[in-house]
Amino acid sequence: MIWPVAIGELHGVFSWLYSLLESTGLSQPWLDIIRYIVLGLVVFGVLCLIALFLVWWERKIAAHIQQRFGPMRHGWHGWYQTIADALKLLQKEDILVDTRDKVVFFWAPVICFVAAFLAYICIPFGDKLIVADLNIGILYIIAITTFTVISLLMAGWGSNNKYALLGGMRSAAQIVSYEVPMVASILVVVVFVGSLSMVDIVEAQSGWFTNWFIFRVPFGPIAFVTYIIAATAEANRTPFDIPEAEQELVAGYNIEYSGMKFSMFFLAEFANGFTVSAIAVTLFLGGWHGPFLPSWVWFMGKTLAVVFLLMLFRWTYPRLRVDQLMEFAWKFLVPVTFANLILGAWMKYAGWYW
Amino acid sequence: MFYYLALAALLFSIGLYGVLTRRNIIGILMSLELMFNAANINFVTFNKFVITDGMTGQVFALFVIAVAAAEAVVGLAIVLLVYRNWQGIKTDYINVMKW
Amino acid sequence: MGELKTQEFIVNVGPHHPSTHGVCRLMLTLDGEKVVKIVPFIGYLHRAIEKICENRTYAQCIPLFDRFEYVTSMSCNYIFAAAAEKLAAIEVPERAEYLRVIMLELNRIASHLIFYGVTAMDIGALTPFLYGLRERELIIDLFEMTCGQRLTYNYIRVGGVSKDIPEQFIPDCRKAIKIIRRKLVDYEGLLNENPIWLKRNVGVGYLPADLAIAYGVSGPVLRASGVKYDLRKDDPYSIYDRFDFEVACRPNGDCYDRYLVRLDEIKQSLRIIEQALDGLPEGPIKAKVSPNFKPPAGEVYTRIENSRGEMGVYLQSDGGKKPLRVKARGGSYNQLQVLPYFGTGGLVADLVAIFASLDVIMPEVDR
Amino acid sequence: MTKYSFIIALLPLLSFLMIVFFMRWKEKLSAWFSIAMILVSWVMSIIVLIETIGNHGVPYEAFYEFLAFPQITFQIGILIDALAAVMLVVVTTIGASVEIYSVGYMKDDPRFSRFFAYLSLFLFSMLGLVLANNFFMIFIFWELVGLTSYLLIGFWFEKKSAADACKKAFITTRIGDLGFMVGLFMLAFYVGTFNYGEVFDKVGAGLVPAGILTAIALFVFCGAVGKSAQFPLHVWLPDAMEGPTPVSALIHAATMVAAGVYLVARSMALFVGSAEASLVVACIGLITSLLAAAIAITQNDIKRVLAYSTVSQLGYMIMALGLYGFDVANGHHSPGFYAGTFHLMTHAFFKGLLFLAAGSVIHAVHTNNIQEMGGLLRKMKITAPAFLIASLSISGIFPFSGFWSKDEIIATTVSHPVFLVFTLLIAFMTAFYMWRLCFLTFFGEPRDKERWDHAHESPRSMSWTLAFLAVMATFAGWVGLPWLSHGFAGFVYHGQPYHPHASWLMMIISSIVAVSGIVLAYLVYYKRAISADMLANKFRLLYKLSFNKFYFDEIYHIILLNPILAFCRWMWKFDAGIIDGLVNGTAWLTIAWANVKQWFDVWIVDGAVNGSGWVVRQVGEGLRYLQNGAVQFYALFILTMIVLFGLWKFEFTFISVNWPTMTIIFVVGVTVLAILSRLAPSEAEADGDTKQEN
Amino acid sequence: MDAPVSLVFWILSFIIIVSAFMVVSLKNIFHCALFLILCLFSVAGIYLLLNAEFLAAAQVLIYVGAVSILMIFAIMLTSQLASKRISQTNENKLVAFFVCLMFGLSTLVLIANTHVWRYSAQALPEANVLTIGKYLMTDFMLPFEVVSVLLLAAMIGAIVLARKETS
Repeated sequence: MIWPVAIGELHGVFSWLYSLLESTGLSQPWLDIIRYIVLGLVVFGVLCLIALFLVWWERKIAAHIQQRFGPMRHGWHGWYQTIADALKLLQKEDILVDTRDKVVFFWAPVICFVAAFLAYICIPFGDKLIVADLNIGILYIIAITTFTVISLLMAGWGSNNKYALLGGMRSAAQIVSYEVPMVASILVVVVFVGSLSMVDIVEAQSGWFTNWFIFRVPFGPIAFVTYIIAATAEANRTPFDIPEAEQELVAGYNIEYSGMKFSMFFLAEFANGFTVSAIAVTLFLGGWHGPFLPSWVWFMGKTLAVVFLLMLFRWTYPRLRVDQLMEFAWKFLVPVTFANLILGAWMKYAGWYW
Repeated sequence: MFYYLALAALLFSIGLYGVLTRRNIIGILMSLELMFNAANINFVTFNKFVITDGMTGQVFALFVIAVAAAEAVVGLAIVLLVYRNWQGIKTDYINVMKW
Repeated sequence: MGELKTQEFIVNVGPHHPSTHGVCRLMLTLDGEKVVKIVPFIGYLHRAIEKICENRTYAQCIPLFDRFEYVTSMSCNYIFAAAAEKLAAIEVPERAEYLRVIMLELNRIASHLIFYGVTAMDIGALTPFLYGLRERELIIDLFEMTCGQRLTYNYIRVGGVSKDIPEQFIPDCRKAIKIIRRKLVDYEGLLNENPIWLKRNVGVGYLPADLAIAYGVSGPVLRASGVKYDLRKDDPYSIYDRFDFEVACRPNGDCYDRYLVRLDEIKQSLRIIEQALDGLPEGPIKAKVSPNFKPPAGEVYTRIENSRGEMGVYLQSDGGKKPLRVKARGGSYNQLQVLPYFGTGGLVADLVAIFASLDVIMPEVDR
Repeated sequence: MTKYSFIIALLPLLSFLMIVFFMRWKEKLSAWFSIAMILVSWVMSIIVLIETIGNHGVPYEAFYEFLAFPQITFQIGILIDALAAVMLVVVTTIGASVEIYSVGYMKDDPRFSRFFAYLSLFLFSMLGLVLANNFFMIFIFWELVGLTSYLLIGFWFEKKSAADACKKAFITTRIGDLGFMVGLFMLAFYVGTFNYGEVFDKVGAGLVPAGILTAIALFVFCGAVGKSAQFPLHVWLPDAMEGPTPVSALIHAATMVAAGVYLVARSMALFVGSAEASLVVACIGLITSLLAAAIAITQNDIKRVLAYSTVSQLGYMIMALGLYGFDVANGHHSPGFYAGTFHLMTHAFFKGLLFLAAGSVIHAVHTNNIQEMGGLLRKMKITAPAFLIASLSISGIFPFSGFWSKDEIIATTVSHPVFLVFTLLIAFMTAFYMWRLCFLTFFGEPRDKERWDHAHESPRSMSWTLAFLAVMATFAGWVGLPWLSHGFAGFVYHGQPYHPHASWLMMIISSIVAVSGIVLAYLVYYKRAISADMLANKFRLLYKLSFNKFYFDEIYHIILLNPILAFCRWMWKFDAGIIDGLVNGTAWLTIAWANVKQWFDVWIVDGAVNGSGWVVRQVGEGLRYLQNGAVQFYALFILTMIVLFGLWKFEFTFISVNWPTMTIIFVVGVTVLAILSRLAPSEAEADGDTKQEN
Repeated sequence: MDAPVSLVFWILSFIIIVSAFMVVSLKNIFHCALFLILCLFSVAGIYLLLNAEFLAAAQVLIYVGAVSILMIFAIMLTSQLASKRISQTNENKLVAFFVCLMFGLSTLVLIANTHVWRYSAQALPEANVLTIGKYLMTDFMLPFEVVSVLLLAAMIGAIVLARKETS
């Protein structure tokens, strides 16, 4: 059964805008350039909005888990508290350490933010609501998010601070390690779909919700769980937030950053959290598919649900130790994901799935 | 096609220069990566322009990437070992081959 | 491969590091992430309380002792008052003793609740901190109701206590006990069997009993190493010998046991408070003591079981109205001293967990 | 299911790998995991057997060529025919029983998981051996079986006897394997393939010269002699009893020693082609059987008795197979093939049961010596009946399974009177020594009161296994009832199916023989009507021969070891006396001559050497800068030469500068720059960096 | 090459050459590593121009995501050597530069003078990734396995080499 396509799809707006643009009679290269600039700006706006919203949301969730209210004064339940914070961060003094590595120190937050931003290009926010449906989509996202590591290493090095250096190295070790199980979890789905394109992956899950990969027992749920664990580590969130571990490394790699540079790291972190959740939704939870409501609403709803899961982790679990973290990745997660991958591939090969 | 090959040749030469002159083993390894990449550019170029059907060039480039990764891993492990033993990773010090 | 040399790496943790609970500075020598050597530096919070006391009358010393260890300032009040009473041979009324026990135990619970939150926070779980403080709030409210203060109480005076408790105190206190009992189940459910919590704590920071005794470590840290030593039982002061309670003791001497011992102690303290509330007699709350009383010349040492171990005061009097010499002892000092000897060998993260489990509070170290 | 029968062999391998890599510290888990795996294999092999019966034993073959040379192709494949299907069931049944049994038997052993890992590996190799479709593969698994049996026999390697026994077993079987290998080489050379079907086709078509065929058959038989402990290589099997008892049951009853018989049965086509080889096989079988039975009569170690009994029974089977080959080669038809394989199957069950029950007894009384036992029937309510059932079966008492298979073997020998006499004699001896064992162990008064008091029934995992196997030992033979038209004989056959016909005469004779053996044992060891010592005194020579196992170990010692040792000693003497003398004499002479030379050397040669050395040194001083030990410098040198070569070879021009000019510019440039950079102050020495330390 | 592609190519080549030169000449080895990343990233762009999307992604993933991070790691672990005071090149500098220049020039001339490979661009198979996968699993099975073994060996070797002797 195909779910009824609801009205209110956003892609109509974009195609209408594009037809408007076409009617101006510009030549094709110019059209492309304008289109990409506009789309880039839109994605940028979406990213900022999402990050701002997530910051507020996380505050509220944390507060409610801890039996407090969180921001309440600014607007309804403090909804513009984050905006005020962002404005405050924007006008704060940019404190620069004298012994910093100037160029590296400057570029680290930029690269971090740009990497987070570039990943959004390939996320299908809804039916036909994707900036570029690359044929290597998921691989592209994985590849581009590795730049985050580099930015963290640059931040660690550029700050010329031992805590920052330790934080950067920890994060690099962690992300490189957890990338292996993450990719292996993703590959299960890729093997089944037979395509790396995000749109293809979502299309393969159309129909009744049992078509979602999370419901393809036994490998689907396993892959989902391992993916969520690895993704939590990738996004540097508790219980895997040892790179920032304020009780050990004070704030890890961003210890020397302040003002706008810090807020760029901050935004990128939340953007990354959203990215990994969006990937989880795309790969395992049927992407934008869902009845009655417009596709983008479904997508955002599911993604926020996954983000909510990550936040629950963050506010309930203690933090692991470095060696335990590595042990967990290599001794447990990697064998499990690979066994799962082999299982999935075998089932695909033998045709034992529905 | 000439441009691609020329680019690869220049990249290769620069990498070669690095390998020959760097004092730091890590620097040598980085220069080696440049040379690998030059080779890869050639592979992909030939794949695009010469081979009539198929992806042999790209497949080989993939192999080269894998080999380069292995090389980097082992190389860096050796670097760490040397560093621990000699408290330095300059090539000047590692002249055991003299004897 | 033969001998491999590794580059060691020195990091200063503190004095403004989030996990040093105040202003302590640890100079760590790291091998990678492994702690090779710990050198604690103290004195950032030195206020010369002992010296100032020499220029105050006995009654004036008590507010100073409030600041001696501000997390359990009731105990600090009590210890000085008890020493002075012993020196001047002052009889304390029955009701005052009961009130003192109630306050001491409430304050012990408050201290352990802070420990619970702070330890969890040091290990990365932020939520328990707020839980701990939420229940501590109940106790602080009780104190506020009694003496008008929320941190430095100045409640226990030489010869008794400053004020009688208000009417609302006893029902509120019983309610608080009930709530804390119920919430303790929550606490244990949140952390006790959490696998990450176990991984971070079990077997970490093993403090053998002989080392602990050799360094004079006392209190929950000592009891977690399997030494069943509690001054309330072994050298009863005040009226502790009238109450029925157990001494919490665990055998393993790791961070996890230190954490469990404190949770157990909260339960025992609740029992003591209940018994004290039941047996609270009517009567005066303060013996008649002159504000400028002059104890006879002599010296005295009193000690009590504080939430951080043995707390003691040594008083020397020359017969004047001011003490000749005051010397205070706090449990934190010894616990910090022993840290370099059993805290090495782990990772930085372990060190944070160990430091948190010792529950060191810096003003007690520096005085 | 037949299609997937390779999984049967792979499951134990999986269990081995899982235990080794993941479950080493989880003892219970590893045991139950391997048991689960072998049980799955068991069920699968039963299904395979049923399917094979369903399609009337038509072989199923599948293979994958993994190495193909023009001359010969190496395959990995499976061949499921009636024989293999039956063997699969037998091996997995015994394997599963032994594994379950071992849970109880090996409890508290420090290397518990390792034991199960070894068992699994052994089962994998044994099943692989059964499933193999070519000689190459069977050889690989053959060796694997040898390796794992080495590991298992020496499982308690702290015991010196066990360590020695495993080495002995390994080396002795290796002698046989050498022959097997030579056979394989000859096969590859003359036949050009290893695949069973192709080999047998070619042999059947007479493409192999008769003499060569005999040689091949005998060499292949060598392997069987080693593995199946046939004369003269039988000496390892009794010693191998040092291993844990489940291992004895698994290796020495059901599987590994049966591998030799299986090999002979499998390559029956080779023997059918050569009457001489077959006759040798039959004789070896008979001699082995007779010798072993004679030895078994006087042994006191319960497991050794069983071991010799095994050797004896294996000799029986080999003899039957050999006679079949002989008969068919001479144009007659014979039940030998069917009798041998049938006995292989029934023997596996009752001998496995015997070993396991013996293990249970040993477990109970903590001794192997039957003279210290007795009266155990009252103590062990499951073990003892099981043991007695198995004894009845091996003695050939109606209607236990041994009766049917033994009957067929006797029927095989009917046309060969000499064999018939000895066969009956062996049957008599078998009944006698088995019942001697039974009476000494289970009946009469306990001879060691203390041990008897401590004896107890074994845990459930052991006793239930025994009960299951007792059922099998009783009824397994019924598949070969002579009255069945589609019984075992119509299923497992070589060439043409043999249709057995019930011969009442033979049945009665064999029954009489068996019963008389039992009666004699009863009289001697239960009633004490005939004194055992008196018998021993009367047949003193025979008794001593038998008791000392016909001095085989000693004979080997004398005829093999002593000469080698003597040779070694002689070599040492030669070395010490003559060579050393020569050397010392030479040294003396050398010293004398050296003194003469010294003068010459110091004054004349040194002068020349120092002179030339001085010259060389001056040259080296100049050249040493080239040999500075830095790889980069060498690489640069190489690159320079490459460019030079390129300039010369390709003859291209730079913007109208021709190549000789170019070359000269290049060389001059390099030289000048090199000198320049050497002259410039080195930056490396300017900084205060850490110095090299070694 | 059509105009936009050509423009992109020139930009990318410029970045590659400049950053490669930085890699071999800068004194701060950490900066070198960063330029190496830039260079490799641009090479991925070149792959994109040559219709090798999968390879580009693999390049970014492996080189940028793994190899360079390892490099930076090693640099950080051996950090004291990265100081600017120490000369990062050895005394072969001048000769090596000259020889490499000659080598590059001669290669360029060689390429320019070779007329054998004047082909035009080919249309590549549409399903890029699928084709590569198929090739890996059929024609290049053996090299693929060999590379797998090589990677495994490298991994084990690295572990063995870098492991600290604990005794």
